[in-house]
Amino acid sequence: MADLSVNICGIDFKNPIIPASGVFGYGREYEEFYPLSKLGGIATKGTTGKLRTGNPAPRIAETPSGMLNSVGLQNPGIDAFIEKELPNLLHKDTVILANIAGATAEECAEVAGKLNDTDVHMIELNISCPNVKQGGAAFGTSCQMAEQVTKAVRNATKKPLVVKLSPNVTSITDIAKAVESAGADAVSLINTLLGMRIDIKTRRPVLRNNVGGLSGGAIFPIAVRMVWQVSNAVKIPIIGMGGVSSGEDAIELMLAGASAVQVGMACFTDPYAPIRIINEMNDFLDSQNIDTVREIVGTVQPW
Amino acid sequence: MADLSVNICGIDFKNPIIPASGVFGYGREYEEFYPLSKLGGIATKGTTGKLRTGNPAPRIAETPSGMLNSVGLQNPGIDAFIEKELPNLLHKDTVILANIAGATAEECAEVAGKLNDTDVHMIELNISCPNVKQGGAAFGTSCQMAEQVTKAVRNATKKPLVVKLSPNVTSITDIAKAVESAGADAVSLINTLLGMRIDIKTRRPVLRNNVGGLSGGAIFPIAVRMVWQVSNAVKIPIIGMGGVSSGEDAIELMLAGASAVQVGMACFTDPYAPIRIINEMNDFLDSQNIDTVREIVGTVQPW
Amino acid sequence: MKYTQGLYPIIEKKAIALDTYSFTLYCPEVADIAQAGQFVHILPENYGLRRPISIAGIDPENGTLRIVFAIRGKGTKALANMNEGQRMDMIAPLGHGFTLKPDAEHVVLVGGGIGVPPMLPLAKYYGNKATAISGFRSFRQVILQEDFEQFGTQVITCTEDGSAGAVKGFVTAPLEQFLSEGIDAVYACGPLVMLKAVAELCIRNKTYCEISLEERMACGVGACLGCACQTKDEKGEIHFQHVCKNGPVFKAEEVLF
Amino acid sequence: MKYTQGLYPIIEKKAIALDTYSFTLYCPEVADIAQAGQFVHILPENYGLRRPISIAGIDPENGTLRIVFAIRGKGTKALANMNEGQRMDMIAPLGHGFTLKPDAEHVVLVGGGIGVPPMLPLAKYYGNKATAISGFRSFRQVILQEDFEQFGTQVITCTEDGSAGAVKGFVTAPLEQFLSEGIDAVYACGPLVMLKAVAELCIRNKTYCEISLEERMACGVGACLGCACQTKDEKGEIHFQHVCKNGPVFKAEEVLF
Ligand SMILES: Cc1cc2nc3c(=O)[nH]c(=O)nc-3n(C[C@H](O)[C@H](O)[C@H](O)COP(=O)(O)OP(=O)(O)OC[C@H]3O[C@@H](n4cnc5c(N)ncnc54)[C@H](O)[C@@H]3O)c2cc1C
Ligand SMILES: Cc1cc2nc3c(=O)[nH]c(=O)nc-3n(C[C@H](O)[C@H](O)[C@H](O)COP(=O)(O)OP(=O)(O)OC[C@H]3O[C@@H](n4cnc5c(N)ncnc54)[C@H](O)[C@@H]3O)c2cc1C
Ligand SMILES: Cc1cc2nc3c(=O)[nH]c(=O)nc-3n(C[C@H](O)[C@H](O)[C@H](O)COP(=O)(O)O)c2cc1C
Ligand SMILES: Cc1cc2nc3c(=O)[nH]c(=O)nc-3n(C[C@H](O)[C@H](O)[C@H](O)COP(=O)(O)O)c2cc1C
Ligand code: FES
Ligand code: FES
Repeated sequence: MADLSVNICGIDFKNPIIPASGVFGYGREYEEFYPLSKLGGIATKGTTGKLRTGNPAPRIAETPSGMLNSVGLQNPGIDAFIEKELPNLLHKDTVILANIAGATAEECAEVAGKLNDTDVHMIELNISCPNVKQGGAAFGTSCQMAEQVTKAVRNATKKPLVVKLSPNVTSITDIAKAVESAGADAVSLINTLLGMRIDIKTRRPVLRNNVGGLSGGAIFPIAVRMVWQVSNAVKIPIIGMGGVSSGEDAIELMLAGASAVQVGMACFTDPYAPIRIINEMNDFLDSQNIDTVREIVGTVQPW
Repeated sequence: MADLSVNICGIDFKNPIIPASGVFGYGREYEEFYPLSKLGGIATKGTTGKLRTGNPAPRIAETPSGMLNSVGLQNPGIDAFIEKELPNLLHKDTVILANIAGATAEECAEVAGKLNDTDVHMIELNISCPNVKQGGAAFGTSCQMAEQVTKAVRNATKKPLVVKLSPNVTSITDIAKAVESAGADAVSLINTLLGMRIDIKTRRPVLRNNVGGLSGGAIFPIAVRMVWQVSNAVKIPIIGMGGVSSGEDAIELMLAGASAVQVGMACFTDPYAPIRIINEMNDFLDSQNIDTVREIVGTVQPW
Repeated sequence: MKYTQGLYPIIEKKAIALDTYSFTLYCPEVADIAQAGQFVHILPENYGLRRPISIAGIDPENGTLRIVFAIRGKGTKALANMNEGQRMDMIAPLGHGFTLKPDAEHVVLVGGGIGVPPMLPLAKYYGNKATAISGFRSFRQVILQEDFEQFGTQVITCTEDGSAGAVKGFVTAPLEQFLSEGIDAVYACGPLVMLKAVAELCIRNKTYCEISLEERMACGVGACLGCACQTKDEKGEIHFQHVCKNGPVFKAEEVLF
Repeated sequence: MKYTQGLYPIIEKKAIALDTYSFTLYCPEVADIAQAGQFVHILPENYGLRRPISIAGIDPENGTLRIVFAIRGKGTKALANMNEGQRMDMIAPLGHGFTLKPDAEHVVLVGGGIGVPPMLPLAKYYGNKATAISGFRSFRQVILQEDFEQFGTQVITCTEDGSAGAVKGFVTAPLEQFLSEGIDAVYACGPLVMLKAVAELCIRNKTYCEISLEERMACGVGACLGCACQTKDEKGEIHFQHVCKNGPVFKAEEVLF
């Protein structure tokens, strides 16, 4: 049995595997399959200041080794989250990353602030959502906006702040450096890539929202590349994700520089994916006589 | 039998299917499978001013529904191309798109200029390669650089100029508009997305170049989205590509706005892919009682 | 609710119409608890997303479940290519099913096309107290009519082109007849246009009606919010619900078409 | 060169060692023209890239081809799971093979591990004029020794741990022996370290030597430039060649290790 525990920003995780935000709700459904205490942590569905109904359906489309979603930020709002979901979750003996978002930096800061009085372990700030004040471009696509929203949230919370980066950019390292300098304690990446599918018979986009976020195995090589680039650009720890579906994939992202790994779409293919991945990581480390998973982080040897 | 012919920038194609640059060499090998005259056109391997040996091997890695390549711009140089490859190709009764590239705008212009005295039908300018004068960022990642290189090539040639866009950018529509205003007659997209794979046992990147270009079905939804966005942003025609492996995929890209479609990685899976795709397009159009493929271009109805 | 995920052997495969298959799976733990109107979420090999398929038969004695599906795309094609002895990767049972009315004297089961199969477990429950009105495009699509008869359920087969069955045209004509005579409940599954027509008729007639909806799904268990549908409550307030968890069965008056 | 792509039925499947399989395929048009040292490019179902596998047997009379491969990753695993009667999607024959020397009196075939199979067609050609020196890690990996004997070829089996065969250690020791006695040609396939050692020995001894290289491939036919390898000509000038088209067999002195 390899030692799978990791520590990120002072928070202990019993293992590096975390179901990603948006795929796991608040854990209630997957708890019917296995105890949540087996997980390193849980990233909860993105929460905003007020209730949001999300985008109209259809919200799901299949793609080669991947999928698109246009759920949008459907959520009950931060107050309902704190009142109805968090107390239950905090008793599950696993690290809770509260994923938050907003249409303005102020909204993000307000949401983060409301979490100060809770025992949530970390805040994961999703900067892929459109900034209404700046004409709707995503916070995550410009260094200034990324910096601004990170600063605002940084000022609102003392909790470890993980900023979740968008891959839909020319240079993810620039954004990573901007949020690092603005006070992020860690970064997580990658969020989904923007994609589209069209029903060729009806000539309508499959998603009612026309476009949606691409996730799954298809984006894995992009995630590996971006985690590696970012790990060479910043000093803060990285939580990697994007298309991880096996223990080997998780190891690969950790070699590239991730200290922990989130699992998204794979939970749909196999609800037990996070548990299976934890076991497969252990088996791999044992087979290579590696004592602790921490020792492999960032140890890829570039040519 | 539907009418599959299309016309782009005044050039007639007997059908919209074109093997993509870099996967088909100069056609010699695939000619052993079928006559090249069946193809709408051929985009030749990227050619530079002088011979280039490309990157060291391994140059190929597999990914979920896709692959990475780091061939680099291995090619014999424009003079050898014109002398040894082009004369043969121009007798194949198919449209030849000479894909060109260079490390500086001047090199690109010089290569284009040398093609003036040939009967090559179109020039496809690949702006995904690094601009050595501007510190190595790809021409295709900034509007100014894209404009500059397009203008230089525009001034060097009267042939129809297709500019091939990189998807590794925050806003592909901005780049498309920049090259349109700089005189491009058409755009082609998408080139590969930057990705990476690591061998978890050796801890070495699979590619000797560390990173490489992602192509194949995995990127198809990104291609559809980008073609759709660009078709809403520019007036010039679009040649679409990225992960097309069936007639249905080709139709989908054309609905999104492409006037013709290139086929890359699918040629490796199935050397007959371009021929099969032409047949499948025809079958689909027939089944929907559509007389000509031209009539579907850009007819997706967004919600 | 406890979900089960497992690999369940196919013990019978039958082609029952053009591109339409019936599979019987051995899965006692699911057969023990499954209810009419629930569905299973099946993973075709080499695909990333599961396919939701209604439960068309529940046999706790033999520990089997039956599903009936049509080939619509690549995933259902892959499932249709599976054979007896192979195992289907399935999460089940999912969703909440139809409300059974033990005191009902006459209920009508309205199925349209591939919406007919989920009516079968209701026919098993209601037996000769049920009438199954099934609508199909033509004789080529007609399925499962003899299965209803086996449960003693009265069968009314409709085809749009009149190529089979007693009724030429839509399911709504015979349904209106029964509604006017007075019935206790209507259950429906099928294309959206049909469901809308059925719901409107029942609401106008103040007859209890439940319908089963479809939506594209990812998780199938209520976690991803992928399968949203809008519903309205008695006060007319609009809610977002999820077909996989809150449905697939909804009360007719809840659904916002 | 004409390439053939087709679906060829598996007529025999045999497990011949730990995770190592021998498949015989029926493909007369390929068997008719294939040469020792050429390879086939096989598509595992649901994968995007084909896998290059050397030809281990050519039987034009029966119209069959034999391949022998080890499970190394997902693709070879998928191929190993195929069964008799199923069809392999193959492009063949590819590359250019070994140079056959009709006048040779004694040649040595050096195979290392899964590099042994491509030596078999050479053994068939040279019969008792050939000696096959095969190296393996241990007895668990030993394959095909009796196949060489069947062609009358002398067999020298080496294992690193001495758990099988006459020689404990590497193939180089017996090879040096033959080189010093004088032989007409050496053909080799196996791990790069082995090939390098073999090439150096032969060059030093001025013995004609050809080796078969491996590289990751996409097209397999010479179009994508994916499988580059560096070679040097007599003048010492460096060239980029491609394993799939210019190889996989190269002259020892050409290869830049
Ligand atoms: C609750 C429920 C019960 C169902 N019961 C049955 C049944 O008993 N028999 C039957 O034949 N069909 C049933 N369907 C429809 C069935 O799920 C689709 O036909 C099937 O998912 C199509 O998959 P595909 O791979 O063949 O099509 P593709 O078009 O290749 O699928 C692409 C993606 O779209 C999804 N999708 C496509 N059509 C539908 C649809 N109508 N509903 C939901 N998702 C869709 C697929 O699941 C997949 O994720 C049911 C759907 C739902 C939601
Ligand atoms: C000319 C030639 C002849 C060969 N002959 C044989 C043979 O007779 N028997 C045999 O067992 N093996 C042979 N190999 C090696 C065989 O091709 C690989 O073991 C196989 O491709 C691994 O595929 P995989 O899916 O199992 O591994 P994965 O690691 O999952 O494959 C991932 C990708 O890397 C490629 N790859 C991985 N290893 C190699 C390799 N060593 N060489 C080339 N590509 C590789 C795969 O083709 C695939 O594209 C030969 C290779 C070449 C180039
Ligand atoms: C249905 C769905 C909903 C998602 N919702 C959110 C969200 O609310 N906030 C967020 O930061 N990321 C969200 N994501 C992105 C994932 O957390 C993750 O970054 C992405 O899916 C890539 O990982 P994967 O390839 O493993 O799925 C969502 C993804 C999916 C598939
Ligand atoms: C092996 C390989 C080599 C390529 N070389 C070039 C090139 O020289 N010039 C160029 O513009 N694009 C090149 N491309 C990109 C393709 O032309 C195409 O844009 C990309 O592969 C996406 O299409 P696909 O998904 O259908 O492969 C290359 C792609 C591959 C796979
Ligand atoms: S499919 Fe995930 S919530 Fe319904
Ligand atoms: S694999 Fe394409 S050139 Fe060799």
